[in-house]
Amino acid sequence: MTLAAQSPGGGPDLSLRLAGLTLGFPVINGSGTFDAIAALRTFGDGLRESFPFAAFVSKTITPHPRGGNRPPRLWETPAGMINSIGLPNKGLEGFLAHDLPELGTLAVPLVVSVAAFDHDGFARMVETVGARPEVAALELNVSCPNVKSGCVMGSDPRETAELLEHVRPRTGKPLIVKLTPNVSDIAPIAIAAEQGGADAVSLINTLRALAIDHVSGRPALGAIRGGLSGPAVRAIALDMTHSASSSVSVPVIGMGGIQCGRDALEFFDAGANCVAIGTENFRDPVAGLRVRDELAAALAERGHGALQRVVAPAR
Amino acid sequence: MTLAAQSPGGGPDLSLRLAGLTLGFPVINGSGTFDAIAALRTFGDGLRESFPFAAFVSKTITPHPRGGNRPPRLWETPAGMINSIGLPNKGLEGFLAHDLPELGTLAVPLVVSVAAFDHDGFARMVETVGARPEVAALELNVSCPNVKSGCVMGSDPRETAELLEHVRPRTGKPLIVKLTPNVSDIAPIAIAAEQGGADAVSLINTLRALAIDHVSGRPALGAIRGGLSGPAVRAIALDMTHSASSSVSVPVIGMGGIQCGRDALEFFDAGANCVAIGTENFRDPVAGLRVRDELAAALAERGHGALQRVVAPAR
Amino acid sequence: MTLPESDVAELEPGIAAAQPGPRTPAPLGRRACPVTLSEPVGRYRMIGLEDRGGPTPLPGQFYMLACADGWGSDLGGERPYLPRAFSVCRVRGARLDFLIDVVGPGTERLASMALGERAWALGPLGIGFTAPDGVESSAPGARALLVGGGIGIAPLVIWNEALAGNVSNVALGFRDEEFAAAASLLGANVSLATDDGSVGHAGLVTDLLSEQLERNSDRNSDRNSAVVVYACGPPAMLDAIRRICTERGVPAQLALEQAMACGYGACFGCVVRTRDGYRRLCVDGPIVAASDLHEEWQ
Amino acid sequence: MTLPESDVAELEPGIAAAQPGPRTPAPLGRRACPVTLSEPVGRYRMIGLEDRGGPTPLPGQFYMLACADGWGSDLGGERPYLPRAFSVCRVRGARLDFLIDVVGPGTERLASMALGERAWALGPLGIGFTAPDGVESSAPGARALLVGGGIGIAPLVIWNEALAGNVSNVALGFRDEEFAAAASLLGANVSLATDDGSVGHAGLVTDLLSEQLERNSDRNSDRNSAVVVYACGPPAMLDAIRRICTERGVPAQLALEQAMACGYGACFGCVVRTRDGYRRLCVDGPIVAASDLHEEWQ
Ligand SMILES: Cc1cc2nc3c(=O)[nH]c(=O)nc-3n(C[C@H](O)[C@H](O)[C@H](O)COP(=O)(O)OP(=O)(O)OC[C@H]3O[C@@H](n4cnc5c(N)ncnc54)[C@H](O)[C@@H]3O)c2cc1C
Ligand SMILES: Cc1cc2nc3c(=O)[nH]c(=O)nc-3n(C[C@H](O)[C@H](O)[C@H](O)COP(=O)(O)OP(=O)(O)OC[C@H]3O[C@@H](n4cnc5c(N)ncnc54)[C@H](O)[C@@H]3O)c2cc1C
Ligand SMILES: Cc1cc2nc3c(=O)[nH]c(=O)nc-3n(C[C@H](O)[C@H](O)[C@H](O)COP(=O)(O)O)c2cc1C
Ligand SMILES: Cc1cc2nc3c(=O)[nH]c(=O)nc-3n(C[C@H](O)[C@H](O)[C@H](O)COP(=O)(O)O)c2cc1C
Ligand code: FES
Ligand code: FES
Repeated sequence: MTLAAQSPGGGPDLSLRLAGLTLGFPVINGSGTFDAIAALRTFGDGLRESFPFAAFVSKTITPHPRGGNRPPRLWETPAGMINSIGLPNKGLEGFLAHDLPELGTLAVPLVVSVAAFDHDGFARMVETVGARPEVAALELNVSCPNVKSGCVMGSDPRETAELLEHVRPRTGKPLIVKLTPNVSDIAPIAIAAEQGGADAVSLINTLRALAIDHVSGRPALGAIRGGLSGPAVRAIALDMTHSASSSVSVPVIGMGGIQCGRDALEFFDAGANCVAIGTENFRDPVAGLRVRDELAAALAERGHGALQRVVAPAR
Repeated sequence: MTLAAQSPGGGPDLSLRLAGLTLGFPVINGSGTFDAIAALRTFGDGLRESFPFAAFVSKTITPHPRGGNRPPRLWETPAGMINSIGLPNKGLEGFLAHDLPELGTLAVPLVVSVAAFDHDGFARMVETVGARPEVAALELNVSCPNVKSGCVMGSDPRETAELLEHVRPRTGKPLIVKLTPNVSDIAPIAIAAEQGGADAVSLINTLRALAIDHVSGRPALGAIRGGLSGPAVRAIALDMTHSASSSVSVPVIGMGGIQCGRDALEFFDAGANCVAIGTENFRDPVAGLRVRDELAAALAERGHGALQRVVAPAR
Repeated sequence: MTLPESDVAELEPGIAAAQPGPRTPAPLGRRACPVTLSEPVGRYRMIGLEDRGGPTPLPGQFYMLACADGWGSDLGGERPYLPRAFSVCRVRGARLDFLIDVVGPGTERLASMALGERAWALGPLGIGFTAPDGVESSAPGARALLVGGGIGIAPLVIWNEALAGNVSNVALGFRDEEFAAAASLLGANVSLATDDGSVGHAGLVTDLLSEQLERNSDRNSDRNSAVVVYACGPPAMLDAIRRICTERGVPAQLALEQAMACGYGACFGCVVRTRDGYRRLCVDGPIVAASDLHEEWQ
Repeated sequence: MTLPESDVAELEPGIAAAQPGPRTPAPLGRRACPVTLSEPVGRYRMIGLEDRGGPTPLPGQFYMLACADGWGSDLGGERPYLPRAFSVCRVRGARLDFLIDVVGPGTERLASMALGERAWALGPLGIGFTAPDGVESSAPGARALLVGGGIGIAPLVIWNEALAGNVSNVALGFRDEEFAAAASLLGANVSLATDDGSVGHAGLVTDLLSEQLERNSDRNSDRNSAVVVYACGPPAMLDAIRRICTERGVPAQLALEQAMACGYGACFGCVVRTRDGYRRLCVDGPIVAASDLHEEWQ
C-alpha cells in the first residue's frame, strides 16, 4: 500500500485489511459513481496523488458492449436522485484492451465490478478478469435494478447460491457480492453469498424507483424505471447493513447516501467494516478524502475504543 | 356524501366512487398518521366542518390491546422520518366500546384498519368490525414492518392469498389490502390480493429502516428498527404504485411522501385512483385539504382530459 | 458491533387514559406568523411571533414551529424536516414569545430568523398548568413553588406572570452565569444555582428545592401540602424532583419533553410512561403530575 | 393510465470515443467562491464568482455550481440537491461571470445569491470551442459566425471576446425585447430576432443564419467553407442549425445541454447520441461538431 494512511492533519492510522485487500483507510467508491479514466482527463495527474478512495471499484462491465439506456437518465428527488444509466460499458474485450491497462496505473487496489445475464457469462467474466494481474478483487453485481437478470440473481438466496457455485471456482481472487435492496429480507441472501464462498458483501445498490415529468405526466426517464440513491436511502441502507453484518462473518462494505464522516460512522456502528461513497461523489469529487478526514475526527471524539473497532481486521 | 366536492375557489368536482365508497375528492389519510379523536380534542369541532380527508382511515387495531414500542419512537432523516410506534391501540373490544362510536360521528366514510397475528385473529377482526354500521370499509394491514406477522403475510403472494381466503367470506364490506414495500416485486402480491377478493389495494406502507444515535453509536429508537416515510420514499412509492396499477384492475390508493398537489398528481399519473397523505399530516394538519386544492389547480392547468382521467370511476 | 436483535413490541404498558387538563383549543391549521422580536436573553434567544388570528394560550401549552423558508436547508436536504415543539414563554398582545436554546438544526434555524421572516405556528397545543387550588391533594390557599433548569424556565415565565402574587419561591438552575442571565425573565425574587458556582448556589437546583421544602416543614409539619411545585428542565432534574416531592407528599406538576412529530396526537411518537400506560405528551401533556409518572418513566 | 412497461436497455448506440478538444483541466475539488457581482442583464442575472485559486477557463467550458448554504432549501428537503452546470460567460481577472436564466429551483437559488455569499464551483469542465482555423473542413482564414438563442448567448459572450476581430457576424434570437437586452453583452454588431417581433426580425434566429449563409454563397459559391458556425440555444434551434449547415457544407460547433449530476464523467448521465454512440457531454462536450450528431440526437 502506497497510500498515506494519515489524514492531512496527522490523524490516526485508519488502514485495514479487507477481504484480502490492504486499504489505507476504510472508504472506497460505489461502482458506477466514479470513472477514474474520465476523472484523469478532467483533473489531470493531480488525481493520482490524492486519489479519493482507498481502492477503486470500476463501473460494472458485461460480456458484450452496451450503450446504456436512452436519455434522460437522471432525475433529482428529495435528498436523492434516480438514475437509469443502464450499464453502458465497452464489454469484456473492450474493457481488457482499453480501460484495464489505464486503471492498472492507479496507486490503489483495483476492484472490477462484473455482471452477466447467465451463469456462464458470469463465470467467463470472473475467470478472464480475475486472471489479470492488475485486478485485486472482483465485485459481482447481482443487484442492478436496471437489468432484469441482475435483479433475479440477487433477490433470491438459491439463485445467489447457484451463481456463486458457478463462479467461485473460476478465480482465487477475492469475490465481493453486491446485494440489491429490492428484497424482503437481505440476511438470507448475504448468508447464501457467504456460504457460496464470497469474501465480502457490499450493499446497498439502488432501490427501484419511478420519476414522473410534471408537464407531460409521463415517465421522465428514457428507460421508465430507474434506481434511487443518495441520503434519502441512508436509513434503509443502515438497516440492511445491520441485517447483513449480524448474519455473516465476512466483511461488509456499507453504502447508501453517505455524505460525510458522521454518516460513515453510522454504517460502522451498524456493523460495516468499510464504507463506499456513491452519489456524493457527484457533488464533491474528493468526497472520499473528506469522509476519511471527517471519520477520523469523529472517531477521535469518540475515543480510542471506537477507532480500534473500525480499523480492526474484519471478523 | 356531505363533503363539499368543490375547492374553495370553486374548483372542479373531484368526487369519485372507490371500492364501493363515495368520496368527495380523491384524498384520504394513511392509517396511523391522523387520530381524529385526538384532533377533535386539540382543534375542537372546527375539525368536523373542514375535515381534511374524504374518508377517515383509523389507526391499525389488533385483537388485544397494545401499548406500543418503548420510546424513543421517532427519528428524523433526510426528507423523511423513521417511526417505531409499534401499533399501540386499545384492542378490538376497547376500540368498539370507546373509539368507534366517536369515529362514527365524523361526516366522512370510516375505514377501519385491522391487523392480527394469525388468520383466525384477522378473520375475527374483519367479521366483528365489518358488522358495525359505522364502518364503511376495512383495510387489512398486512404490511407493518414493526410487527413480525404483518411482514410475513404481506411479503409473499401465497400468504396473502391464504389470508384473503380466510377473511373475505367474513364481511360484505369493501376490503382494502395495504401492501408492504419491503418486497422484491409488489405486482404478484397485488394480484394475489385482487384474486382473493380485495376491493382495492393501498400502498406503500413504511420501508424498514434503522437510526443510529451519533453520540452513543447505538440504535436511536427504543425498538431498534423502524419504518421510513416521507418525501424520501416517494420515488419508490411511485414505482410500486405503477407496478400495482399495471397488474390489477381494482382501484389503487397511492401514498408515500406526498406533500402537495403536484406530488399527488404524480401518483395519479402512475396509475393511482386515489391518494393518501401520511407524514405530511404531521407538518400540516390540513394537508389533505391543501392537497385537494393544489390537485384541482394542477389538473386545471393540464386541461379537461386530465381531470376526467383522475375522477373517472375506477377501472 | 452487533446490535441487539430484539424488535419485539413492548406490550405491557398499555395506553393511558385521556387527560382533561386546562386546554385552549388550537385553530385548525398552521399559521404563517412574522417574526417581530428577536433578542438574546443570556445564552438563549427570544423570538416573538405575531399571531394575529390565534387565541391566547394557557401557561404550559406549546406550539409546533417551523420556518416558512429554509426549513431543511443543509446541502442535500438534511434536517430539520419536521416542525419543533416550543413552550410559549410570554404573551404580549398578539405576539407569542418563545425562548430558544440552540441544540440542533431546528433550533439553530429558528433562532437565526430575521425580523419579518415568517414561521409556521400550530397551536396552542396540549394542556396547561393547573393552578395550586385546582391541584389534587393541595391544601386550600396553597402557593406555587417554581423550579426550572436551563431552558426549562420558558414555560415558568408565563406561569409566573399568570400566578402573579401567588408564587412563594422561584428556584432556577443553570450551567453558568452566562446562561443564568435568563433568570431575569422571572423577576428579582429568584434563588439561583449554577453548575460551576459562578453565580448563586454551586450545585443542583434540586438542593434549593429540598432546602425550601425543609424550611416549610420546619415551620409546620403539615405545611408541605400548602405548596405545589411546578417544574421544567432536563429529565434527570425532573426525576429528582419527582422523588423529592413524592417523599414529602408535595404535589408537583412537571412540564415534560419528548421528541414530537405532529404535536396534536396524530403520530403516537411522543409518549412517556405513566402508571396507567403510555401517555402522549402532546395531547395529554406536556404537563404531567409527578405522581402519575411510572418509576421508570425516563 | 398504464405506463409503457418496457425497461429494456437500448443497446445499439454504444459508447462514443473520447474527444480530444481544447481543455483546461480542473483543479481536483470544488472551491467555495464568494459572489462579487450580481446584476440583471435583460431578464437574466449575471453572477460573478471570485475564483482566486482556479485556472482560466477556455471559452465553451463550464462549471458545476451549488450554493454553499441553502441548497435544498424548500420545506422538506426538496430540490436542488445536485450541483448545476453553467457555461462561463465572461472572465474578469479572477472573477468568473455566469449568466443565469431562472427556470427552476437551482437557478432560482443561484440567481438570488447575495454579494459575499459563497457558492461551490467545480471546473473548468468539458472541452471548449475550437477556433475557425482548427475546425476540420474549414477553409484557411475562415471567420466565425455566432448564433445564439435565449440563454444560449452565455458561452458566445466569452467566445466573441476571445475571437476578437475574427467574427463575421453575430445573430441572436430571443423571446422578446426584454430578454433581447442581453444582446448588449456581444457588442453592437449584432443581428436580432424576436418571437414577437418587438425588436429585430420577427421570427427565428435561424432565418437570420440562412440569410447570412445565402449572402455568403451568393458572393462566392465556395465561400461557405470560409465561415464556421458556433451556436448555443434550445435543442430545436440547434437541430435546425445542424440541418442548415449540413445542407450547405458549413462546419458548425454546437454547445449542447443535458441534465448533469457530476460534470466530470462519473455518472454517465449526460449523454447525447452521436454517430458513433452515446457521448458524455460533460467530458466529451458540451461542444459537439454538428456533423457528429446522430440524426435523432434530440
Ligand atoms: C412540549 C415541548 C416544549 C418545548 N419547549 C421548548 C422551549 O421553550 N425552548 C426550547 O429551546 N426548546 C423547547 N423544547 C425542546 C425543543 O423542541 C427541542 O430542543 C428541539 O426540537 C430540538 O430540535 P433541533 O433540530 O434543534 O435539534 P435535534 O437535533 O432535533 O434535537 C436534539 C436532540 O435530538 C436528538 N437527535 C439527533 N439527531 C436526531 C434525529 N435525526 N432525529 C431525531 N432526534 C435526533 C439528539 O439526541 C438530541 O437530544 C420543547 C420540547 C417539547 C416537547
Ligand atoms: C454544459 C451546460 C451549460 C449550461 N450553461 C448555462 C448557462 O450559462 N446559463 C443558464 O442559465 N443555464 C445553463 N445551463 C442550464 C442549467 O444547467 C439548467 O437550467 C439548470 O440545471 C436548471 O436547474 P434548476 O434547478 O433551475 O431547474 P430544474 O427544475 O432542475 O430544471 C428544469 C428542467 O429540468 C426538468 N426537471 C424538472 N424536475 C426535475 C427533476 N426532479 N429532476 C431533474 N430534472 C427535472 C424540467 O423538465 C426542466 O426541463 C447549462 C447546462 C449545461 C449542461
Ligand atoms: C449513476 C449511478 C450509476 C451506478 N452504476 C452502478 C454500477 O454500474 N454497478 C453497481 O454495482 N452499482 C451502481 N450504482 C450503485 C452505487 O454503486 C451505489 O450502490 C448506490 O448508488 C448507493 O449508494 P449512494 O447512495 O451513496 O449513491 C450506480 C449508482 C448511480 C447513482
Ligand atoms: C407514525 C406513523 C404511524 C403509522 N401507523 C400505521 C398503522 O398503524 N397502520 C398502517 O397501515 N400504516 C401505518 N403507517 C404508514 C402510513 O399509513 C403510510 O403508509 C406511510 O407512512 C407512507 O406514507 P407517507 O410517506 O405519506 O407517510 C404509519 C406511518 C407513520 C409515519
Ligand atoms: S407528537 Fe405526534 S402524537 Fe404527540
Ligand atoms: S454529468 Fe455525470 S457523466 Fe456527465
